[in-house]
Amino acid sequence: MTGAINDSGGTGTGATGNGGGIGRAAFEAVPWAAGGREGQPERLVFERSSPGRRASSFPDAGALPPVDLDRVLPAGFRRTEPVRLPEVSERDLVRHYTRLAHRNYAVDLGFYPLGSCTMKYNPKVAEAAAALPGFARLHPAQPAEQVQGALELLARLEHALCELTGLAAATFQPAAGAHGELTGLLIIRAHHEARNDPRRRVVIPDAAHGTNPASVRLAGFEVTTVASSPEGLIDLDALEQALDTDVAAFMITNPNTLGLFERNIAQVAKLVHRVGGQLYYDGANFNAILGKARPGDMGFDVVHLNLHKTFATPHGGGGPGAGPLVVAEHLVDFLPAPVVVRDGDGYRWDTDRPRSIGRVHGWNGNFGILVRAFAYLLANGGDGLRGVAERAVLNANYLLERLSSAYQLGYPSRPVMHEFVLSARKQKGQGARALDVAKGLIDRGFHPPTVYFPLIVEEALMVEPTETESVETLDSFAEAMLEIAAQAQADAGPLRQAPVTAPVGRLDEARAARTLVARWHPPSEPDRAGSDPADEGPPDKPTS
Amino acid sequence: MTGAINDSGGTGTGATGNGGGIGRAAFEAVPWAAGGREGQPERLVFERSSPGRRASSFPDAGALPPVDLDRVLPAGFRRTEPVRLPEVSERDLVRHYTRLAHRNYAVDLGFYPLGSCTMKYNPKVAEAAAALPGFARLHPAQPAEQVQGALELLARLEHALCELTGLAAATFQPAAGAHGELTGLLIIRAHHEARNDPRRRVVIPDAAHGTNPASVRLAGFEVTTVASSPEGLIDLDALEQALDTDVAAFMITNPNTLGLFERNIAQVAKLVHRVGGQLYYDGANFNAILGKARPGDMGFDVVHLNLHKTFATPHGGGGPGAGPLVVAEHLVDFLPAPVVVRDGDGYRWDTDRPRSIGRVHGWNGNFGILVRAFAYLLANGGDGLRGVAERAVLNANYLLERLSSAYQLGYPSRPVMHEFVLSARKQKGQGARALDVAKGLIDRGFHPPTVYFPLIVEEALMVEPTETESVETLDSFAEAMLEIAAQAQADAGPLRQAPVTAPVGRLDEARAARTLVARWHPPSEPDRAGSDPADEGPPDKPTS
Amino acid sequence: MLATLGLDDVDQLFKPIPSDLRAPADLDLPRPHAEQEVAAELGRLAARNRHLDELTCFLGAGVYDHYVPAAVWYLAGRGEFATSYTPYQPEMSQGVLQALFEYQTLISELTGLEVSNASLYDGASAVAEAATMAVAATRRSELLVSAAVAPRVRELLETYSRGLDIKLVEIGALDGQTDLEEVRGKASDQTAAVLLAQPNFFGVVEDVAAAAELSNGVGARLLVSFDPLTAGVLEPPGRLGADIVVGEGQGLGNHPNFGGPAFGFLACRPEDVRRLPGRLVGETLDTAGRRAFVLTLQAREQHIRREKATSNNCTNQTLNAIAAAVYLSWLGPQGLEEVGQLCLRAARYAADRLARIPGVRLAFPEQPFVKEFVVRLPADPAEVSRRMVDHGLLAGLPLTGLAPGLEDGLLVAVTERRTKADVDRLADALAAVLADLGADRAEGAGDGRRKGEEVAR
Amino acid sequence: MLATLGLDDVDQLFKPIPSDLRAPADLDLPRPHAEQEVAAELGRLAARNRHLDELTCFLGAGVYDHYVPAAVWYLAGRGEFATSYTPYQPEMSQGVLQALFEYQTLISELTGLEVSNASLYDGASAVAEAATMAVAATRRSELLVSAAVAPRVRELLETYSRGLDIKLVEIGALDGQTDLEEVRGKASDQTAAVLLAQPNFFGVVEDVAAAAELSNGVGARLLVSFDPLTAGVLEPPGRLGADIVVGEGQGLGNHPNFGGPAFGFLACRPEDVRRLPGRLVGETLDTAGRRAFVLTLQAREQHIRREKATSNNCTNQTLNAIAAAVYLSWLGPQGLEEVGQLCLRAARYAADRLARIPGVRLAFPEQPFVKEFVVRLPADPAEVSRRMVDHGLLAGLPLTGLAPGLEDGLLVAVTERRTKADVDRLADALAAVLADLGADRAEGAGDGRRKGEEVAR
Ligand SMILES: Cc1ncc(COP(=O)(O)O)c(C=O)c1O
Ligand SMILES: Cc1ncc(COP(=O)(O)O)c(C=O)c1O
Repeated sequence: MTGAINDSGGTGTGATGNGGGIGRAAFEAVPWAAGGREGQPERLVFERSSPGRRASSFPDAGALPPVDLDRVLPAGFRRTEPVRLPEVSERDLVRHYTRLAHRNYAVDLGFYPLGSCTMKYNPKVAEAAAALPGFARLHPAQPAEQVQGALELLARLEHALCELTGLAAATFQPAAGAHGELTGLLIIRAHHEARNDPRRRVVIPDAAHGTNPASVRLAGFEVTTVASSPEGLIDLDALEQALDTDVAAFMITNPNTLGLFERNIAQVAKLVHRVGGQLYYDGANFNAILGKARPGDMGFDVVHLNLHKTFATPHGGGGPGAGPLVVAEHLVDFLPAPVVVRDGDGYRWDTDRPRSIGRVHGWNGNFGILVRAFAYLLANGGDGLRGVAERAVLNANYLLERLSSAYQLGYPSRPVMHEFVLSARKQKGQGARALDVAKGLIDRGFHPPTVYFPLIVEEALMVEPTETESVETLDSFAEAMLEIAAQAQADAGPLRQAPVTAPVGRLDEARAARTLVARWHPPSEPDRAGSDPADEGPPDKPTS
Repeated sequence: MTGAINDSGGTGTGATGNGGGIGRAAFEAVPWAAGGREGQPERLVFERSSPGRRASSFPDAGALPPVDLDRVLPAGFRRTEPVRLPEVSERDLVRHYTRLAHRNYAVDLGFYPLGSCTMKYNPKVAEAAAALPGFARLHPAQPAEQVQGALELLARLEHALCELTGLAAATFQPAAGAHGELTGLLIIRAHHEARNDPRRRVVIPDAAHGTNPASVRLAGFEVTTVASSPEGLIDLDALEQALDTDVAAFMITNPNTLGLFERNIAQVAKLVHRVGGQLYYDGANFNAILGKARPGDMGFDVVHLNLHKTFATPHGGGGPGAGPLVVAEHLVDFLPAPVVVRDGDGYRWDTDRPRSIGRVHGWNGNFGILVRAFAYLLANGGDGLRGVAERAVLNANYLLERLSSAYQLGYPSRPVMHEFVLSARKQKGQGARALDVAKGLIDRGFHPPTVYFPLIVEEALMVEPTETESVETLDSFAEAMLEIAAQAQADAGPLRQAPVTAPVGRLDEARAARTLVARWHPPSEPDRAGSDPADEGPPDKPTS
Repeated sequence: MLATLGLDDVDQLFKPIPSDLRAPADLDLPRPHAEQEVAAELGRLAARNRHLDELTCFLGAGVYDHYVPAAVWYLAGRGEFATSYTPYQPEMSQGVLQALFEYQTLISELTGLEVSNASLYDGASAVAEAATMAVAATRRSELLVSAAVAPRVRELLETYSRGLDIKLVEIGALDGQTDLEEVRGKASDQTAAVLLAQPNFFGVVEDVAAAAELSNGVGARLLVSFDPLTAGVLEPPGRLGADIVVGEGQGLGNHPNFGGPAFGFLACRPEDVRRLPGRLVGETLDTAGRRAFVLTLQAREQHIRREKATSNNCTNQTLNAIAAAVYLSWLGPQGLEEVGQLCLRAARYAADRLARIPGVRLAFPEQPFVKEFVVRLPADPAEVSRRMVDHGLLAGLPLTGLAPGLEDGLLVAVTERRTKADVDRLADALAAVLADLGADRAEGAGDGRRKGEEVAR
Repeated sequence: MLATLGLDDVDQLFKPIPSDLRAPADLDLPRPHAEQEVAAELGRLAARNRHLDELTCFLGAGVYDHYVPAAVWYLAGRGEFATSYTPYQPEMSQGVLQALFEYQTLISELTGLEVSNASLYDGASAVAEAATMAVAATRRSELLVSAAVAPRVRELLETYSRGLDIKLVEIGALDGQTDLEEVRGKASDQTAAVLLAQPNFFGVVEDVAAAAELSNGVGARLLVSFDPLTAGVLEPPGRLGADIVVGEGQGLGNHPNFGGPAFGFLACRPEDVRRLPGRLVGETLDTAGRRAFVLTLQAREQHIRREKATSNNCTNQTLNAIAAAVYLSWLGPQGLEEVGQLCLRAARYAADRLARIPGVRLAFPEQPFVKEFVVRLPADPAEVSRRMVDHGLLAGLPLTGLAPGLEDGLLVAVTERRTKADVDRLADALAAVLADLGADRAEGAGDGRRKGEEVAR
């Protein structure tokens, strides 16, 4: 059916006027009170469904010769019942998602100091660039001669990442940081195997992000964890103990997840390389040293970068990101194929990479994110990027200074780099856990820091302000945090009830896991998933 | 200065931590409670300003030869002090306007039954089309051979409007309905003058929209008002009395502003034409008869259409719109020049129009709105447009039926067409005026109808649901209206306090007029406008 | 729904329309198109236009290729702004109202006058509205209009003046600048206002202060149509004595859009606020004492005052005005200055380069200009422009037929988007085109500095 | 700020970095660019690509030119969605959470399986995640992989299998369809899973039900990589016995984006939910008893279970999944069916037209297909495709080097965007190109119906 944009369907159904109460009206009405105890939820799109209504329109199939389905498609292959997609108009859709958007916090609305996630402001020129048909409407299988602009962009971005990391070559296939980790570890595996020196273990610090050990396992290695020093740094003795010739790699971030720069990094590299191990740099914290110091110069062999963090591409409610992997000269041959190479005046895909570990993505990675990152690179330039690191570190230290009277620092070392980890130990004693502090911040209009990560800090509050926030914002946030600390001291009760102004109150997370409902069912059907109470996870789940 | 996207400026200013109260934090925080008594306003962009901060960046002027200002621009011509634009980052801007957006109701959020304004849903494919560089990035002075696609669009849209109105040719220069009115009246003036029969008066009904008499005056005519019949239609006797050979035109909408079709329209046309007058059709209500009846067939000589109403282009918080004017054969020569004409296989601008009244717009009117209207035309097609009228009229009559138990109809005639006018006469007796009913609707999440228009209905509530609303929405709205009627009956007090859930409570409109503050001033400067209490306007101002 | 109404066919609701007035069934209208067909057809039409991302633009004449930052329509295009209407219900329209209040403040700053309305249709109709204001304020009917005001604007004034009781008197331009001696001669106690453009149609900067003195001398208003993007280098007319400042707002964050939508602005002194056309937003308080914004002084407007209203405006260009507010806040004071400086430098460089081409000369070499200027060509400007398109360039506006005495003129605009390389390309292409036309050997070649004669009388 | 910290130079904060590890000052990085320069440079690069608004696309192979409705990115692109992150704080993230809950429901409907996660990187990595699940669930390590699964996907599986304890065993394709007899022969109590694509790489519809019977017979899981846009005509694999259904979500409202971002989906039976990789949103209640949504069963995930997690996924492709949810709600059940029917009709018409060209024949004329198919050409497919670009056409994917025995193959995809006129243009251009190449007189010409031989062993 084609055409009419007005509301289709529903014309014939007589309204019975079922119940004149506020309930129904409230559903159709706009929830001004998106916040607060009176806030009304937005129905599911399925609950807006009305038979025969639709937003889509398609050309009349009649222009094409008819097809006898029985002849061309065996009955057993054919759909038997209609898929139960919602039946809504475009108007319904737009209102539904606009209202859902009003129930969601974001960087475009305010401060989002989620530690380790680098929630910086996302410049809009990058969005506009990525939406150009010359990028968004490229098919990944178009031959190189049709996509020279895209290949040039990749080559120039690769060059910049190599400059910034001090390494030799990159792959853009990894779609996120964790994807980069797996890719890097597979390369390390291939490196050792190529030398007939297969190894089984990868060492990580106890402060590592969860993706690190998970990637180690996916790459077929075993995890060896080393404890941090009392200063919150790598314990060189412990590391030396953990290292032997079965160690494929040591995998860390620098600055580490406490926001501290590993000043013994040169020593660390020497130790790791002495046993033939490779040094892996988790680039989640690269923002702190952008243009100021280079992993390659520190002795790292493999680096993944989270462009969605350091290069300011929006996080999309959880993704997409991009996790390109940059490696030292001796690992270049192992990069996933194909890679972009110069070819006379232009560029081409090099597929002839016999030592490559092979693909880790169906195509070329999250190209659209790379376009945004390239726009960010151009906008800042080398000088701007250095300024990014400086301002990020300044903001973190300033905010820490403003908070340190009321909250303890997880590990006492200072200055910190781009982020810092507080402990709500004291507040816990007063009856308000880190989670309660977080929920109190929601009521005060801020996104909370990461909580309960890294695991080595009790009641952790991991704060990363980023360079894109102003001193006014940092001050406002500090005041909210101090107010919460004062509240905890006076009476922690209200914090345990928080939030009360958000679109919903505190959620029963245990219930969600216990009676898993992972999809909507029509009222006539029972939920079918079911679950296992063991799966619910600890109440102090890390959030990063 | 170029480049860095991070927060510039402000780095050096030490934060003094002035006052740890909630006030400051609340400013930076996101107002979840956009609604309700605790809602915090969003600061003005000027109040976010911080010296040295900026969002813009420009290439280094150093690439161009320097200019000695003293040589090229006399000192007296040159700016002496910097313009006090706000100094904010792009982050500030984005947060500011995103938060302002959250404080604004819109069709994308819900039902907007503002009578006479035809607030239908705006299909998004039209927005995408208008944003194409091939339309948005055309310079209006490009010669015709470079803009054949644009001219083809105009020619085809003109043809469709002629078909729909039953008239001969159109101009797209008028930027809105009222602009079309002025254009049409100037054409009528030119027509009479060309016949050496200059005339002084234009007759309008007492139910006419305010733009009608205002346009009449701007076109140099005097206004003669005729009262409506008790049925709410044109009083033929009164009309006949008002008509003589000094009457240039009779200007009406059909259906009229009560939502009633003037069934004696053929008779009316005969009377007007008998004295040599022209019949003007104000197209604000064209949605009711789209494809069902044509002004030209009824005897109208001049028609303006409000494409932003009937052709679903968004109203933009007050504009832009488009008010093309369509005229009968005998008036074609008077259309503003230039007009698009065929030229072999293509199109060109015809500027050789000696009888033209001349330009009414600097260029080609609101072309971007015409692109949207053309997209809407294609999407619906002839059949779809007829369906639009049918569903608009059905929705209005259905909603009227649901409301008629609680509210009186301004004039008792039924069926109505696309809209209807209720009177809150009964509620006024109970202590709730039309305005209070309107504010009560805000608390229930709906945009109110137009109030206090047309002037001939006491306590008017003018409801235009449009065809794009579903029966569920109409039912919800009806329930809210009935609830308000019940509330008025029980105790009108709360309605007089409404709204209490909106971003702000009821405003002191008299104060705004009495002590006019029409711009922000820095705290150090007094407001300079001043005003006159006489200017404040009546409390029962029409809203359409 | 039909059942609720006791009907079985929706057509029954149309019975008030006499059957002989029903539309024929066979109207020649398009068939309904699926969304992908709409997109394809509009895409096809758009592709048949040569736009400013393809052609390097030196065409101006009132609509300019200034840069539109990505944030502007990202924000102004949000559904909450775009799909709302005039904020008649202020409690649920604070977003639009506050944005307009900020807009008014920004326009006030740019123009140097206290009160700005909330937008008008375009720069040309804004001039007519200003004229109406001046006539009402002075109760006089003569308008002295500089011949250096854009022809399109003067045409529109002519049209509007048919209905209004306004007599237009043209003031000539001497060497591209309004002849103030002629103003002095013609100004009288009949004069309601004097109208200038700043910079004027030829790009020349006018002496607003001197014009203000002359107007004030006879009790007339000075109306100035001002290019707001020059406010970074030029003193705002309001500070130089102009009484009403209007202008085209397109350059402030709006795409050229083939001429619209953009918006017109209008600012005046507090004394004239009761004669202000269009919407006006004012500050007030809500019941809880919170600052809030509302449409105010509505008694000027058509929906209340009807035939006595200050204008007939209802729907205006709010969304474009909001875009301008976003743009100006993006720009900031330094940005405004930089735009002005970039235009000035690039325009002067372009004038220099072009004037060195054999046969090409500046029309008004002695006059100050800041972003646009006229060159005289040794060949038909329209033909030259046509050929320049083959070099990917929109060279400017041929003045043939637009300005007496400048039949050989080309009006060239240079915005901050034009790089030195763009200007070099323009000059090289022009030289090549003229050589092709054999015009480089024409009379006057090389004499790029000859004094322009009086034009546009 | 520095003063608060008692510093006078921000560089003092970098003192923990040993000075010999400071980056050199002369890194070869771009200079800072003004926004208009960024836009210009990106515009220049974009203009150096030939995109699908310029070329009519019959290229598919996993990424398709399906229509993306205007509403999809108008909504998904809103800042509240785009600039938020993983909804760790559910009380302020209900927008993303509810959108994902709806997404999960929609994927469940399309696949015919109860539980969907909240997205994975892409369709290829989703296959690897499914394999990992199957291995964990069965505690077996052999994966029977059809040769009719896309080569890129098989390459990725190969890469991932280096780290996982998975043995890949290839199953051949007979006449373009997975050889189920070979599955029967190779399936054993070592078999963790059987992997098919539906439709497969050659566009051929597989017999999922039969494959499910064979897999179940040996206690193995059946994994199917499914094209969700065919769900309007094909029975969802979950209903035919597949245990885990994955796929590439690009066609669901996402632009091709040169291969990404789009997203992978994964759905499974409730029994396998504890082994599900990635985020999962569940329903719950808030303190006031209101329905709300929250990330759940997080004990599967890396941030809690660390090396024992079901996968290492953290950042995923949420925004693309939200776009898919908007798209599917836009589509509705009728729309899904219509897309399927349009693709089917247009593809069959295209196959018919192409097979009539002398020298061209269908590779698998007896096999069912619904939107993509292989033709054999009498000339080098890559050379032919190159020449087709001059006709404004992307003719398809040359199979040379991708599928043994199909060196002369061209994989042609026909979506609902392709009109009859487009197909006619394709056929006419192909005939012309082949004539140019002198290939229309080659052996086999006119025999468009010859039975395809066994391929892709
Ligand atoms: C320290 C650290 N490592 C790795 C990751 C994983 O990166 P991604 O989410 O891009 O997969 C994160 C992200 O949250 C992180 O903070
Ligand atoms: C009946 C009527 N006439 C004329 C107008 C004026 O149209 P516009 O606002 O487009 O100038 C309106 C608009 O509100 C109207 O309702």
